[in-house]
Amino acid sequence: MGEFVPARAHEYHARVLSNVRLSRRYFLLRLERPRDFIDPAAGQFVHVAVPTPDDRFFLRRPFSIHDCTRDAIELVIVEVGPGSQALRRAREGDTLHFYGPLGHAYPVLPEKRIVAIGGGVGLAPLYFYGFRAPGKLGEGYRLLYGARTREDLFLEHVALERTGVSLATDDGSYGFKGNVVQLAAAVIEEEPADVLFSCGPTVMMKAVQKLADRLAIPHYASLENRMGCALGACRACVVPTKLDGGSPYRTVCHDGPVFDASVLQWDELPVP
Amino acid sequence: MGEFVPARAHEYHARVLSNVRLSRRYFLLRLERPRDFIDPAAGQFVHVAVPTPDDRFFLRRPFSIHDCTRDAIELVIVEVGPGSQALRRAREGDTLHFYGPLGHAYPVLPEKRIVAIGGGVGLAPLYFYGFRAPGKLGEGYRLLYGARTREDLFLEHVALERTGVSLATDDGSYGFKGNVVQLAAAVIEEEPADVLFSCGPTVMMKAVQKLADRLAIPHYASLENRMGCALGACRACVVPTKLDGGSPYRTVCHDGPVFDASVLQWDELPVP
Amino acid sequence: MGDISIQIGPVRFKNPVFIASGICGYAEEYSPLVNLSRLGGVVTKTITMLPRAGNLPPRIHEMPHGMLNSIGLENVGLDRYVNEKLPQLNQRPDVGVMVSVAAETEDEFIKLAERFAPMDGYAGLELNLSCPNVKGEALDQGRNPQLVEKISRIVKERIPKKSLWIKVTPNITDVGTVARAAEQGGADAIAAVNTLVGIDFDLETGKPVFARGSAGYSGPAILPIALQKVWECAKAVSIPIVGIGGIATIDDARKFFLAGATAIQVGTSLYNDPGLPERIVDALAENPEWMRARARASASPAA
Amino acid sequence: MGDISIQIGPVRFKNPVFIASGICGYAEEYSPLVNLSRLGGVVTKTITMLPRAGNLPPRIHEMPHGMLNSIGLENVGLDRYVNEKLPQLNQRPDVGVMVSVAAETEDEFIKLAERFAPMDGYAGLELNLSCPNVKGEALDQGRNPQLVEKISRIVKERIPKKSLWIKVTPNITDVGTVARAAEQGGADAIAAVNTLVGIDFDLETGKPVFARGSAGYSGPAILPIALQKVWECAKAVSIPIVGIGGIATIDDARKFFLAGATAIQVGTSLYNDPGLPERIVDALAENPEWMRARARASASPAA
Ligand SMILES: Cc1cc2nc3c(=O)[nH]c(=O)nc-3n(C[C@H](O)[C@H](O)[C@H](O)COP(=O)(O)OP(=O)(O)OC[C@H]3O[C@@H](n4cnc5c(N)ncnc54)[C@H](O)[C@@H]3O)c2cc1C
Ligand SMILES: Cc1cc2nc3c(=O)[nH]c(=O)nc-3n(C[C@H](O)[C@H](O)[C@H](O)COP(=O)(O)OP(=O)(O)OC[C@H]3O[C@@H](n4cnc5c(N)ncnc54)[C@H](O)[C@@H]3O)c2cc1C
Ligand SMILES: Cc1cc2nc3c(=O)[nH]c(=O)nc-3n(C[C@H](O)[C@H](O)[C@H](O)COP(=O)(O)O)c2cc1C
Ligand SMILES: Cc1cc2nc3c(=O)[nH]c(=O)nc-3n(C[C@H](O)[C@H](O)[C@H](O)COP(=O)(O)O)c2cc1C
Ligand code: FES
Ligand code: FES
Repeated sequence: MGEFVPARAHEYHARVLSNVRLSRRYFLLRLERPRDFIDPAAGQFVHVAVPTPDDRFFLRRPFSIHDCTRDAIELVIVEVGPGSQALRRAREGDTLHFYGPLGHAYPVLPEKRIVAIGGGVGLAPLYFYGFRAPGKLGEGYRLLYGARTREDLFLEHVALERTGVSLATDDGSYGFKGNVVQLAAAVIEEEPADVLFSCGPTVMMKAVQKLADRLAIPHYASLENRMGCALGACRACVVPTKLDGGSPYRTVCHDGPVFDASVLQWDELPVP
Repeated sequence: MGEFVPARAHEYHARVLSNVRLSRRYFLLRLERPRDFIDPAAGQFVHVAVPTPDDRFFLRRPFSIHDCTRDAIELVIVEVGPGSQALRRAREGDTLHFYGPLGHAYPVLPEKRIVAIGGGVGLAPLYFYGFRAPGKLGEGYRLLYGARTREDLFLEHVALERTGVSLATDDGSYGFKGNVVQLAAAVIEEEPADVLFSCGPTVMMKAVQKLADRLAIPHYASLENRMGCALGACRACVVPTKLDGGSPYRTVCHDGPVFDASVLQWDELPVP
Repeated sequence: MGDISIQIGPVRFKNPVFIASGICGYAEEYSPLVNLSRLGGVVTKTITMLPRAGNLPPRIHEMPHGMLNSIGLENVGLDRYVNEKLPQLNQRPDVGVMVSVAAETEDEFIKLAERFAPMDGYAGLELNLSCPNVKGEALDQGRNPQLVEKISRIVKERIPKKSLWIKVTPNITDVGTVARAAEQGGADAIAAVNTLVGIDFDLETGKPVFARGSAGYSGPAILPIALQKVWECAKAVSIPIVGIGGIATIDDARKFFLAGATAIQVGTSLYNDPGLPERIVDALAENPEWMRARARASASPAA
Repeated sequence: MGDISIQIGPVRFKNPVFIASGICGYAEEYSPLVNLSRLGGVVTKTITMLPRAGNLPPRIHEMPHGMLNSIGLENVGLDRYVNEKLPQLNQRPDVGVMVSVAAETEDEFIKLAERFAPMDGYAGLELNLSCPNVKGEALDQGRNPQLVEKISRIVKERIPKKSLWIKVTPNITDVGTVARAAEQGGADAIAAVNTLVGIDFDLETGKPVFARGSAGYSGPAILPIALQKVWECAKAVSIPIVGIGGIATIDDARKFFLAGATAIQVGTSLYNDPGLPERIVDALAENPEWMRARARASASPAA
């Protein structure tokens, strides 16, 4: 562990600009960007307080920044439990509390050929990296996105049908038929890659790590875990690594969420 | 205590027909009347489950039946805390759970001249008694209703401006200037009463009891208390009485809420 | 709908779902809302030798995550219970009745047990050695393993054909020791747990909300604590455990079986959701294998 | 804004609002969100002689009314704390620091105390004799009055000019006895309470959600239980009490003062609402009379 540097995050109370359904389980939450919200890097997240009219206890919920313009911060959220459901109920004009941007982002690698592999809601930071973030790379950045079926390819509101983007569905209902890691292998077969990025289900990222091992190239993966503070303080969100320095554990919130995937103990990762 | 007879209540899941604001703090909640909901008597109540999207714990809340037609059960609710606020949020088409009708009602006294004294939301059962309930009496029933100001006279949706109804406001902004018990004394001065009914703040009902003592006539008061079961089972809602039989306590939910007020220990009543 | 009957001591119950003591009074009161004969049984309000008037109101206080109660064991007393309440309840055929009793002395426990010994119309006794709402006695008994063992023994000796459950307090360092003492004394099951001692204050008066100050905390908030106590009991004894505390959903009930319980009781949540116990019965009966796989051998569920 | 400073033992704190141990790590982490110097102080994560890796993930689990944690005292150890974490925190002038420590033996407590004795940059030590998330030792110490008294004494002797707080467990029959033992041993305050032992199960696996099974329950659900323990301590001792448990609103904090506390710590709710401690400070400072009227004499608030 290097010296600890506190996050440059702040607590904000921001207005909901809109909250629209993208598909059966996905919705897009747009928040007014607070004036002093610093430019986030792709892979960073915000820690959002769940609004609760009835005093239920909620820890905050972490969500990747899917897009950040001058005026808005966008989150793409999948409904999985009570927290995301309560956020689904937020309406235009409501105020949400959050702090951020938090965590370590994907590295900015201008000279490299990057293949980014996203599954499900994991597309968010990879989209941000490729299309909007300060580190946006254009040519050298290929984005592969997979889902079970066409329906789950939720991002119909953004133009994914452009150069550098390839889609895969398990059932072949759209794009490549097969899983997105198979697609990646095929794509790299045609044109080599220097680095892999991944964000998605743990099993998918684990397969990406196998691919990276085979190709002997670096792999940066964005992990998830349950969080308390999201500031590196409570040690709730740790994952096991091959590193040492007093403890093999590193925090997803502060040491991650993006890790050099070769240091992770893939077999012991939580599968959230 | 006589032999215990269980309530003839049932649990219902009923649709909200409408939920409209009557004044700043009062609203009118209309529920679809379940087909087998037995005809309630004035003074009986229903025990309503508070809808809670977020798993907050709620005991049910008791509300007097303000009106009951063939198709609808009406409640008039004043917003005082989290339970009534959550009910305020119920919308047309939502389903609410409740059971009832519960408790002992005002006695039906066809031969008697009744003066009924209501304060605040306490008008509900007295309104029901006078205008709709099976025991409706026409001529012999005079209804006096008091509030602090004109604004708080919430029942503008029903015709209170009719024979037999008199209004009082503390500040004289409408009707008689003064409190409703003073109005009652004045009204009875003009035409005697055989029985008093009351429902409202404890201090008001206590003043009515003084009046009843002075006039040496019976007084039936409807009490409130916090409730658990509302069925006489948990002994949560007891009030102290001058009665005995193992215990001086009687339940508001099952022995009441309407009591022969002469048996109550007025000085020890909870002031909810 | 499969067989989910269970055996606790000498008694067979048609299923493992009960209503907890104090929640439904003498049970008859809840008959308009709950089909009592569909349950494993009801545990009636704790009775004492003599009637008790209970504590000064207010007696309940809602918190966002549970409730505090200070009922103080108001009850009609042994005589009226035996002569009036139990016969009334017995008019409904097929309702399993566990009678909850409390007493101040060993002598009183003997008297209570002797009164019930020759009787019919009930399945067993649940000894409330854990009520926090009356002065000293009950809770102190429940914290003293020697006493728990002794009381268990003197009662069990007198009702060998009935089921004897000892209801334990969570307000104790080591519930396992108390459970073991009850087992040693011959109890057929541990009922865990009673309410946690809690208090709340009225910010306007600056005083506790209840006349007696402290009260009993129950409801969803206490679920993980109650599960923990059941888990500790399960490690300490081999007799069945009846899990109680915070059950508000079918899944909550299932968790008690995972913690080692053989049966459960629904308490506070009955007020909000009187249909809950029957829904739990339905859910368990839909998949009897689930329960059977988890039942501790001691409970010998239908083979 | 009036004076709401308080005295606990030899140390004066600018106000009675703290962040609880383990919640904000070594405090620096929370500096982007909380103006630490506006608080009475922070209690840093419990440290031990040697670094600890803590428990296997998962480490936290949300319940509707609170959370379970099984962090397992992961910490950087005494050396790095003293050489790195504390100096870092001390760069912010004016932040009150209470150092939370745990140890397995009396000898270790002596070593810890001797290390801190000559140091500056902290207000005192809080001894964590109550962590439920590590094997045996800490919790067992906190349940043993003789040991609590002895540990209090050997530590206090070595840091006479600093404030010594003993953090007690609620998982005990009689917290008063332990509090009295701490007082006898020379502690300057009782910090009450640590988490309640709880457990939850995963219905899919049928297993406890945590590798170690049981965990520590905290958050709004435990408020009335924590208030009760403070109330019991207040009857048992005359030294100040620092109230902890379930504080999620200003009113919750006020209730601890009504129960007899002199100061409070915000725990779990900081995760949801990092502005809470400062808002409590503001609310108390708006009406210092309120607090002063309720402060127990022992705490000698500003006259
Ligand atoms: C760095 C990071 C970025 C994320 N970005 C996104 C995103 O862009 N869009 C999105 O939809 N989701 C994202 N997640 C996951 C999101 O935080 C969880 O889906 C959400 O917290 C679940 O809350 P819930 O109440 O709806 O579900 P719960 O019922 O609480 O949980 C459902 C599932 O989510 C997991 N979970 C619960 N709490 C958390 C938590 N605090 N952190 C992570 N997982 C949790 C549980 O283990 C469970 O499997 C991200 C998580 C992390 C750590
Ligand atoms: C027989 C009966 C008939 C009633 N009829 C009506 C009616 O027609 N319209 C109406 O608006 N109100 C009526 N009430 C009162 C109503 O039940 C309470 O206002 C309501 O429960 C408050 O809930 P809350 O969560 O909004 O407020 P809380 O914050 O819970 O409490 C606010 C105030 O209400 C009192 N209160 C809380 N819970 C209860 C409870 N279960 N029963 C009684 N008082 C409680 C508290 O002591 C407090 O003073 C009646 C009460 C009874 C007993
Ligand atoms: C209003 C009320 C009255 C109670 N009375 C008794 C009682 O008489 N005897 C008893 O053993 N337990 C009594 N209890 C405790 C419950 O039986 C149960 O053990 C406890 O409430 C925990 O379960 P719950 O969280 O599901 O309510 C009472 C609880 C409540 C809420
Ligand atoms: C994630 C977490 C970590 C904790 N770590 C410690 C610790 O290291 N030392 C300690 O004394 N208490 C620890 N606690 C207990 C808290 O300091 C506090 O006593 C407890 O959570 C009750 O307060 P609350 O309900 O406000 O959270 C921890 C609590 C949590 C939730
Ligand atoms: S969430 Fe607290 S350390 Fe990561
Ligand atoms: S509310 Fe249960 S007895 Fe009245």
